[in-house]
Amino acid sequence: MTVLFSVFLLTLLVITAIAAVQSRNLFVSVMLLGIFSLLIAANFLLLDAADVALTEAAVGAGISTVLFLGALALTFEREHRPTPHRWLSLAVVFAATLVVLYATFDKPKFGDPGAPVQVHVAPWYIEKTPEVIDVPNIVTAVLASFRGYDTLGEVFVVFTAGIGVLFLLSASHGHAAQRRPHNGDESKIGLRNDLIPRVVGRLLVPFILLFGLYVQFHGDYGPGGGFQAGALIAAAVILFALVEGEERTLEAIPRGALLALMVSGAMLYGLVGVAGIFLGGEFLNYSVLADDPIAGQHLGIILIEAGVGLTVTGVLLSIFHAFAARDRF
Amino acid sequence: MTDLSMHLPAIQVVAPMLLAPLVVLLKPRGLAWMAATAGSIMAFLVALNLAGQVLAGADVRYVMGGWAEPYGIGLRVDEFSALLLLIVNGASAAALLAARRSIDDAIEGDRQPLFYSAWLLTLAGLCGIVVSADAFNIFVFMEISSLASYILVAGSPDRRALPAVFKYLMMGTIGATFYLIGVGLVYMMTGTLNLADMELRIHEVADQRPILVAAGFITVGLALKAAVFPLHVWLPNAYTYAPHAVTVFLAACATKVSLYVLLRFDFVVFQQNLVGHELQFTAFLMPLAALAILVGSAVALFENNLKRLLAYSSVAQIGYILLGASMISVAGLSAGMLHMFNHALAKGTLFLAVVCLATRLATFDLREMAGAARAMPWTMAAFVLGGLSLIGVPGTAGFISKWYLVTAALEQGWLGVALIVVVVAGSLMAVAYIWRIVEAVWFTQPEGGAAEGGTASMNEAPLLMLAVTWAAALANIGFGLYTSPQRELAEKAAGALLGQLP
Amino acid sequence: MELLGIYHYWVFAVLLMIGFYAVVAKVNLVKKLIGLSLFQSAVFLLYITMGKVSGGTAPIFLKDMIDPVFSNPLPQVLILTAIVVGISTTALGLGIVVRIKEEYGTIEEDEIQEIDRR
Amino acid sequence: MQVVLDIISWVLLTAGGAFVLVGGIGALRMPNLYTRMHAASVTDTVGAILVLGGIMLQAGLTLATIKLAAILLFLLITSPTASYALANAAMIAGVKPEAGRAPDTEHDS
Amino acid sequence: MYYVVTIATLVTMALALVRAVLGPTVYDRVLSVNMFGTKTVLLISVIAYLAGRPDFLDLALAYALINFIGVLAVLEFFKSRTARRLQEQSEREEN
Repeated sequence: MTVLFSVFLLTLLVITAIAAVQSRNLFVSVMLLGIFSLLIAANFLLLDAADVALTEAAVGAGISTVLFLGALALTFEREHRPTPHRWLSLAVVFAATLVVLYATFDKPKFGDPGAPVQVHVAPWYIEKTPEVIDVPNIVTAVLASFRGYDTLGEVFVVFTAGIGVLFLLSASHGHAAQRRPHNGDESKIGLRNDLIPRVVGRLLVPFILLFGLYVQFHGDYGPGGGFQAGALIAAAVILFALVEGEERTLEAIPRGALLALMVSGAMLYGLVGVAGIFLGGEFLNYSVLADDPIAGQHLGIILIEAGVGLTVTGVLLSIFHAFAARDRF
Repeated sequence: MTDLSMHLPAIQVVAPMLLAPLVVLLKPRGLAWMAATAGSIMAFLVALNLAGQVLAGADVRYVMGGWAEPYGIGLRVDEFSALLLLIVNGASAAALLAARRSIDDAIEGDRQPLFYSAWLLTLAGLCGIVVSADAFNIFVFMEISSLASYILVAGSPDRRALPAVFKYLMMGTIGATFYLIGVGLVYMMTGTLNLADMELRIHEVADQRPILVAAGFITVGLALKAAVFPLHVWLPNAYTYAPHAVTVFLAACATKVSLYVLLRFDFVVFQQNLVGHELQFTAFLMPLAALAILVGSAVALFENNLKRLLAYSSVAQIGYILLGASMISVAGLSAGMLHMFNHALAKGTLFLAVVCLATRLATFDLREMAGAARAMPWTMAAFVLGGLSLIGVPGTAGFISKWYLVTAALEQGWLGVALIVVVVAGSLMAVAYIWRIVEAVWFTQPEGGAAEGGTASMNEAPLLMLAVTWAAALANIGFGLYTSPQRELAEKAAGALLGQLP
Repeated sequence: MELLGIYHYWVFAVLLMIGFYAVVAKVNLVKKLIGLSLFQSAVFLLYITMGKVSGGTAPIFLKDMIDPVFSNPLPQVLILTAIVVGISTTALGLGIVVRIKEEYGTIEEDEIQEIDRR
Repeated sequence: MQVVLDIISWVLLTAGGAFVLVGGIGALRMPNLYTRMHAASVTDTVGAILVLGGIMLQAGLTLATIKLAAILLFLLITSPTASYALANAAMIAGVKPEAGRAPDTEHDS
Repeated sequence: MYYVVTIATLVTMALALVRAVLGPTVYDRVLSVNMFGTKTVLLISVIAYLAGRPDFLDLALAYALINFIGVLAVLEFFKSRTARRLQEQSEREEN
């Protein structure tokens, strides 16, 4: 039965994708992209990928939508003209699809426990995790320890995007930029002048923050971890910004603090790695962090997850503010 | 004190990477540059040390987090990666040393820490790709280096850099995603991400369609990132409009690292296991390489913008490297690898000279550069040396690799003769386009009359910049006369990659 | 069951095509980025699909589990990283688009080329 | 006792499913924005109460029930708020309740 | 019984999707996105229970929350757009 649910969701997925590409209103495309994210996340859940589902929902439906909206607010909402027919590109796309379809036929069967991916490497993780790391969530164990170096790279990708957007949007305004009437917080229209969303929003923000912390520190036991928590906390602050206004949010958490979050998170992760070297192990070897290797692993995982969370929160909020501030200059 | 020497492969990547967040905080003027330069020079010393170890016969390996491969992520430095590490770190250090004035002109002081941070991240990403022994880890570091290099290119005050960098981003992401698809398919069939482990396990499934498709996706994706003709469309604009110092760095090493991954993946994982793959590889890449040489050089012949001319010349030079590799022989492959090194030297010198020129010139249009050499004779002299090396005049580094390329081509019989014709034609065109520049800057009278050109006093670039440029120029001569270290690295690397081939 | 497996991969292929089409054929830069997101999502689907074991469950130990069958955690880890990479690329791309709009007053590729040619 | 609980929860689940479906049909078939909003938001809340309530009965007194209650509470707070904000935004933008269509500026697809 | 609910939810998601594609106003689309989000929350709750994994309920909570914030962000975007339009209108009238 779940199989049929999957098929149904996948079909909806394709329809959503087509609609998102077809629509000439970019805003509609962005909203459909949000739906697309929810759908693909539900699919991930059906395919047993709970952590991925959580991340995809938080990132795709939440953060990505907000970022796209921020960019649309600064640019245009509509495509100017219909897509020209570029036959060459269509041919390339078509060829690529045929190639991919060609590959489907020799693939191992769906869900086959004897497939190469299930018999090599992966069983080792499942078998060894309780023994050498002892956290219930194997995904967290692999992410933070066995392949911790990848995750370090991931944190620095996020960090790079953060400084990239800050760098780009700190440039002086170009000649085609037009000054918009400053209507930000004085206008009578906007959520911050709406009683109900404002009250509800303010009520919810602390709970969302709490939930974010739960996801952060519960990541060893269930779906969650630093990245998801960072996205959720950032979402909570964005909600605060929506109902209370940019200025109040920046008063609460100034840009400098966000930059400090970014830097300190990345450095925390790096320093945990370096500590491994100085305590006699390899880079990112957490076992040497404490007398007992397993306690060391636990400590290391908690620290690096905290680093991930800090960086992600800092970067996402910095990017959000960078877009929002560009609107009113 | 812990003995750090065994951790060098990790330090090579991690040191610049961890320096990057700190650099962001260095607001006072010039401090960010100093920190970045110091970090980059240190990374270069690490690379030298690693290369020394490799030349001495050591097999440098490192396991991250203490988890054995293939469960954890391993790092490995062999001859090929040592060569690339030298190129990447050398280019970064030289470019940064020369960059200060040039970057001061291009970017406001308060944005500079972000810029230098991105620079270090690019460096760390490129090093990370080179030392990694894990297919997915390569993807992650590829993305770090790509994202950071987009930032670098977008630092240019020229607004045309923005569409260029957008195109670069699109193409780069498509390339990386193709690579990811390919890795996914290989993983699906073998169950492992470790390159060495893949090599062992791919035997059993080598004849199945997903592997074939994976080989295609990985090759195309990386060719896109390496700007192999005809997938080079992002390169000319990105190089032309990037800040000058960034062009030095990226032109010398960014595409070569993608090429490195392409060759490594192909030779280690696919070549010896897939039936008929050699033939496909040659049939696919050799014509493209030849076309790249011919078309790239031909376009450069008619280009009027100095930087763009050099960018198209880069497209042609990538062709030479690929041509060597596509012969699938030790001689050809080592010629290609050698050319990576020598081209980085030559193109680095040329673009360094461009950085110097940029301090005094407002335009790079050849028609308006008349007499520039009178004002900046030292700069232009270095430029000419770099140009000679690019052409492949005996006595310069460029000659060595072309000589090897021709020798390798001779082994190929009649096909080789055709290849030699291509190489010679490319070199002749190089002579022509370098001559166009030389003619414009040395021999043409500036139109504004004698007031500007004739009596213009020497107006050279800042000393440090000039010194770096000349050091690079002299290195072209030096490595042309004394070739052993890099040749030994290239030959051993080629032998190692082809070692198991029948 | 077999058909379903193929269906997953076909959806992957179709999504890949849709995203790729948007990237290469659309002239609006934001639309290109939307296409890029779809394109990357398709790859996520490929990875997660191959990690599924029939009758398996998410690779998280619960207290009262007896001899559980887990789906493969490794592709999930890889895709977590890939999702983060994807959003980073999108954010940076949007930043560039905003700058392009400020400098050129348009975000249509052909119009930008037109302006540059002048 | 268990049987009674089962029956109640089945009834709740079935009713919940029906409400959800009715809401969906309503959102599709109603003539204009505000009527659609009615269909969607009423069943959003009732449907959620019934479905989550049904599962809660099945789960018994466990951590799962507490989590479900939290989700339900959250939905009950946010759903009407979102509806209100939506109606408010639409009204300010000039979407008229009586007209089937919005003004031309908003009309797009 | 769970299947009944699941199927009903799935069908409703499809209907909401149709509404999102059809429009006609952007507010209709926001409405259907919101509906889609809450239905996903229900779907995940049911799946979590079906799969015997109560820890998935965290996901449902996260979805509900993200969905709410997403919808508010979209509405804020539209309100500021409306505000800008009204302001321009009033300026035009003054002139």
